[in-house]
Amino acid sequence: MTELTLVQAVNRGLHEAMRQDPEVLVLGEDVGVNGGVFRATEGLYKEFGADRVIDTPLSETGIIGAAIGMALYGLKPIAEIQFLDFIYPAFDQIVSELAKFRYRSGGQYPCHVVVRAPYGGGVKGGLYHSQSTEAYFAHTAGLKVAIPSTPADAKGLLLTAVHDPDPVIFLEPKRIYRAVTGEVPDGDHRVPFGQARLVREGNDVTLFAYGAMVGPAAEAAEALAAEGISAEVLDLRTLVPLDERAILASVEKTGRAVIVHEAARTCGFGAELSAVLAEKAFYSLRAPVARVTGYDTPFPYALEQAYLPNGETIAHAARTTVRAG
Amino acid sequence: MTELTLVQAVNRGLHEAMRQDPEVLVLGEDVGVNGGVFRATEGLYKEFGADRVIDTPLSETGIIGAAIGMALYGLKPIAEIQFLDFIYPAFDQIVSELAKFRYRSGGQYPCHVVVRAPYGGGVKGGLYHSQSTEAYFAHTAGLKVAIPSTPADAKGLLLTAVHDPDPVIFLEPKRIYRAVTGEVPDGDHRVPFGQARLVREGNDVTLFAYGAMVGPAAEAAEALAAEGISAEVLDLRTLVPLDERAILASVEKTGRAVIVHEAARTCGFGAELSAVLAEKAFYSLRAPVARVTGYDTPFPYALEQAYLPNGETIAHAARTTVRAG
Amino acid sequence: MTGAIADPSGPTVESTEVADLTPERLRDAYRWMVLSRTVDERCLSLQRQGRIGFYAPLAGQEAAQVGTALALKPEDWIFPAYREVAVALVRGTPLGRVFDQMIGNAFDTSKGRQMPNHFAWRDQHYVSASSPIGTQITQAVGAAMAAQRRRDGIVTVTFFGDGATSSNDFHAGLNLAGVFQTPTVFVCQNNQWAISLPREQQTRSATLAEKGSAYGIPGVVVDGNNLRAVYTAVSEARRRAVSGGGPTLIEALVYRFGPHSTSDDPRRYRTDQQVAAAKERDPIALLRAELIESGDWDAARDAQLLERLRAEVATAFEASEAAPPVDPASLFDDVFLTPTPRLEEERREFAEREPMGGPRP
Amino acid sequence: MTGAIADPSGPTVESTEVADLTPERLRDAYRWMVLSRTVDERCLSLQRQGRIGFYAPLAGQEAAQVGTALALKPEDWIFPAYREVAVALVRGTPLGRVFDQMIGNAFDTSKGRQMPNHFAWRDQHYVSASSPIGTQITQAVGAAMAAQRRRDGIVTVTFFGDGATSSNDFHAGLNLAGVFQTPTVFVCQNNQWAISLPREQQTRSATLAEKGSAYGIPGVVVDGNNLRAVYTAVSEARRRAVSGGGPTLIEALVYRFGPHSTSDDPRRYRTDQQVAAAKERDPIALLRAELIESGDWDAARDAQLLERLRAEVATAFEASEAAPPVDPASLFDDVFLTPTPRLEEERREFAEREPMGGPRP
Ligand SMILES: Cc1ncc(C[n+]2csc(CCOP(=O)(O)OP(=O)(O)O)c2C)c(N)n1
Ligand SMILES: Cc1ncc(C[n+]2csc(CCOP(=O)(O)OP(=O)(O)O)c2C)c(N)n1
Ligand SMILES: [Mg+2]
Ligand SMILES: [Mg+2]
Repeated sequence: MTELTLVQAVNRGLHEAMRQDPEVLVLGEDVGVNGGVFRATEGLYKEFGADRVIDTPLSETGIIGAAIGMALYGLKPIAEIQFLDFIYPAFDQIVSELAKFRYRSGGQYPCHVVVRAPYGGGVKGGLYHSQSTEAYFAHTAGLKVAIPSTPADAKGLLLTAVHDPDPVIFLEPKRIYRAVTGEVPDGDHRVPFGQARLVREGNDVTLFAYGAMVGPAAEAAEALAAEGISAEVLDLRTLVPLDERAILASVEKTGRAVIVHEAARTCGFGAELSAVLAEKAFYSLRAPVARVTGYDTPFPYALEQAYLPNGETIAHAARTTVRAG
Repeated sequence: MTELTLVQAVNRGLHEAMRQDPEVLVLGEDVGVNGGVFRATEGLYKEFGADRVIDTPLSETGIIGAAIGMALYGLKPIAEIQFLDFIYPAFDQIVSELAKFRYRSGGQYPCHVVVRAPYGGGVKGGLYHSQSTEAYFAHTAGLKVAIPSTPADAKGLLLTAVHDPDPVIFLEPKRIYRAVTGEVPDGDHRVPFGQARLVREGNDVTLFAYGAMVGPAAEAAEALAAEGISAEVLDLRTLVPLDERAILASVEKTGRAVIVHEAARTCGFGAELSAVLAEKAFYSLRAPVARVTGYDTPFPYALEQAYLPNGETIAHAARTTVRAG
Repeated sequence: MTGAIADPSGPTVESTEVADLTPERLRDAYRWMVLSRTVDERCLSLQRQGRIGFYAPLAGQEAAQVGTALALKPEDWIFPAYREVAVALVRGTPLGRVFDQMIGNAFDTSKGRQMPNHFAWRDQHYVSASSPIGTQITQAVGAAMAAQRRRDGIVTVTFFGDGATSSNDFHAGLNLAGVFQTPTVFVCQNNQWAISLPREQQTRSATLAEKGSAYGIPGVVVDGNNLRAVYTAVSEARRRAVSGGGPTLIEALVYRFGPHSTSDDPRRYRTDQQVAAAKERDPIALLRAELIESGDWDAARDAQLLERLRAEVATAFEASEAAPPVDPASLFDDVFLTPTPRLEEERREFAEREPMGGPRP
Repeated sequence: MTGAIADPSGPTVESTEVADLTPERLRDAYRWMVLSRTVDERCLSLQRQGRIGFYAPLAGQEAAQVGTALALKPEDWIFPAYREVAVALVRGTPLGRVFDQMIGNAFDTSKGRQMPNHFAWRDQHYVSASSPIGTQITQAVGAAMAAQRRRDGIVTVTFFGDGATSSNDFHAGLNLAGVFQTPTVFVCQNNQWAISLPREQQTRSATLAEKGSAYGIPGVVVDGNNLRAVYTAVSEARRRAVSGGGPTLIEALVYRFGPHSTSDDPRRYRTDQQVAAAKERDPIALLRAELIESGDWDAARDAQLLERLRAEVATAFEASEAAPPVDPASLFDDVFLTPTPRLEEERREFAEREPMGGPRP
């Protein structure tokens, strides 16, 4: 066990994966000599060399297209997109190719690729260094989507992603890259996909969150406890596959749900979660399902704190939900 | 009034818009001399010439980027993407630029652009000539999303789109381009955004649909009527803005909802609709909200009829819903 | 013209011809070209009869495709577009498998997942084609980067059209290949049309080959109707690539004789005269004339060959047509190696549809 | 070198120098360059003090930016990247507005929506910059197509870096410009770095200018540290464009003296010696020497100018800092001209947050 920040845990995970398997390599912009603009790839270039830590030209199309080609050939590339906001030049490769290769070839050509990207707001990054568009990827059949909220999960989910034979979009909440620290198991630590993490037990309402929103959700639960409301907090960890069992079990117990994410509300992942509850936990629900989310505006600069959910807005929604039924 | 197919109605709408306003122009692949691969732009080149009907090189990035530049300068371009499946090379221009220009410039630079694209399955088009990814666009703050299901709406919504000062993604259900005909008002016919169409009144359950799924939903309602189940059918027409008033009013009446779309289930637009009901019609709902959708697989070729919802699968879900509560 | 190399750093130079095109190999090439044309004609008529759903013909591009394929080694990897039926055949795809794919039956290597023309066969390193234009180009470069790292002495070859030179992936792919000096051969079949858009409106550069210089990649223009020229240029490019000399962009000048696809009516944008003029340089006729001229072929053998190939094609198609359809439950396979719980649930939901009389495909 | 045109169809030719660079105009250019450098230094220190959130400096690129901006007409349209502060100033943005934007206060023309450096000012045809690399390039071409259609005799000018030549939009934009012969001037400020990636690893072409030939567009390499050279090349390109001669790609060779941005530590990927060597050709020092040499300037005036500009900059920033913040409710403005019901609902929900003591920005 070592005490690490989240970004250090990612870095350890990358080192571990590359040591384990010579077929694993890293490519992206500024990932090599520079060690990544967030230092996530620091030290890799020195240890593994230019053959396995590849500084690419400024082309996300090229990064993902090349990663796919490498994977088809048999390697296990980890592609870094510098900010999730800059993944769109590669969106065609991701949704048309990466997600569909195994299927369209009848299983002949799987794509063993991890795409890592820092994402989310709260770093004064404005429109283009703040967005949370995990729903685009969750909606795309053929992609898995993992989002850690603790250093241990950052390493554990990353190693699971690298060993997954299918494409994984691995989103790193950059706002808590350095803001959270925690004990991280050394060596080959893996956290399975599709298992939500119970952050806090409670009986009156379940707060669903992931990534940088787990912290504010836990804060809200703390504040609610002081008011006599017992809130359960569940960290989804992976959106695809989704741990419906844990989700439904929790709502069967609490009867109330508040869903939290930074992404815009309309068609955000919270909508899916709400729909799952409306289908499968209908008879357990005692109150309307609330969503505490980013607004349906582009991500603002000066007003980013107004845009983002926080402990107080989450607690407010939970109170309303508990009062409702 | 003239009896037209849906694609003819689109064509009439384009003619009408270009006659009304010299600032309107059309650009895209094969839209000029060839008249469009679906004939949607037939006759435009002859009437308006190469200056206003522009055959572009094979670059969706270029088509949308150029359309944005034209709009910034003051024109009103209508960009055609040959199939929605091919919009992804332009996804960066759409989500990073088109959707955010007005906002990021503090209102100085609006984007008066319509992006038209045929979409959806049922034409034996396989993975890349069949997809329904309207949720990507509905999730993107700053875009409106319109989807006609009748010839009259095709023309009426298109003219509203062309007159809208903000970007509109206009999705045309190609499967019913020629399969449906109907009376279409001549001249400047406009259908306002944000007003759902009541396709059929009913009391026991509401079937929500749009585009090519309105037909099967209506078929299902017909079959259900024979069994004594009275189904209301609502055609959403625009996903953004969404006619929540009509949606909630219908479910307040029927107490039950079945949501239909071709898109993959996870994070499809049906999730949003279900979430809206879970928030705002919770106390009216008498049964779990069902989704009848495409599956979470890429769009298949040989098995496309197995993939797509149809009257029978919709009716089945409605029966289950009505029986449930 | 037999292969003029437009080197970015200097003037164009004439390539020399490679020596290994024996009469035997030329006859072999000719057979592949005639077989491809036979498949092509058959598929167009099958589509009209409603027996297959779609077809994109390659007539006019046989020398470009067969010439390239024959210049490669079995261990090389192919990243095709959708028009490379001849390449699939030369690589060894049995006729029956081609038709299985056109139909999407239970024997299709891609399990009926794709439209006609979109082959994949892993054993032959023939990568699954997709419809979005250009995407295979960066992938071919990535595979070449992988091969470099494994020190495999192979090349990756990617096919694309004149229209695809405008795609994002052309730009990204050639740039990466230049930077990393990958063993990649880019084969642009310039058939003069991207559906209705003529080559001159696609881009203003004088040739497509010279686009290579934007990436420090040598560009070669070859007469794509001349099998020797194509074979020579690709052989040279391959040799350079495997010896560490980096990638080459080859522009094969051809003409699309038929419609873009069975959904297209080319008379809307080009005249019959234009097509007739182009057909005067039919690659099959040119090679046949050469073979007959040199005494390596004759009219009787030609007629015999054609008859035999037609029969083989007919027989193969009928067998494919008689094959069982894909299993409906396979709809849920291959999304992931191991299905997610959601997919398992959807599979169960689907299985329950049957008793209620819902349509089975 | 003062502007070598690499014509795709022929050898490079030396451009002649334009005549309208009077001593007066050169002094004017010099003032803009010194002002830009002053703003630059001030912003770097403001960021360190936490008074602005971010800054991307332009030091080393003053001649390229000022030279271009001065060669244009007010009616021309600018499609900038994020580093063109000097262009915004020359176009007439008051210093105060620059700082309003850096802070994102109530007077910011973009209403506090964007990070520092991402200006927009419609009156000056200075289009809203965005962070994704390259996107402005196709937009500039689209605006030029619009201007062609309106027969406005203007040009559109787009700025981008060496890294941006690898972007999708570079490829798409230059190709469209070539095909439609738009009146567009593409100004690539090759500052040798894309964050940590050196120019040689960005692409293998010998120059960036020669990439123009892939699109039938003339490419020009200019010494971007030489204001005259830049001014001359842009003037020529503008003249050609408005007279129907089509687009030009200009590569201005410069060097990024500072970090990529305040988030960057350049010592990780380059040495101080490299930077020092590049600074020997500081564009400001070069122009100052020329002006002093020709008797049009002297050390005393120089010291005076610097002092005055520093004071102006300090005063302007303090005023911007004292300005009111943006109104929180404006969060919901400008998504659309008319908000959707959903946005209205969110605005109401947001307004209700206040009484509950939630954080107000
Ligand atoms: C990204 C994308 N845009 C548009 C299309 C529609 N489309 C299919 S083929 C084609 C023309 C391709 O031309 P070219 O690259 O020259 O290949 P050819 O068909 O001539 O072999 C177009 C526009 C597509 N498949 N993908
Ligand atoms: C599409 C995209 N990918 C990555 C980034 C992150 N990024 C910001 S600036 C930059 C380098 C840009 O280099 P260049 O074009 O040479 O411009 P310069 O910063 O040198 O002026 C990168 C990679 C981005 N902004 N957009
Ligand atoms: Mg072509
Ligand atoms: Mg640079």
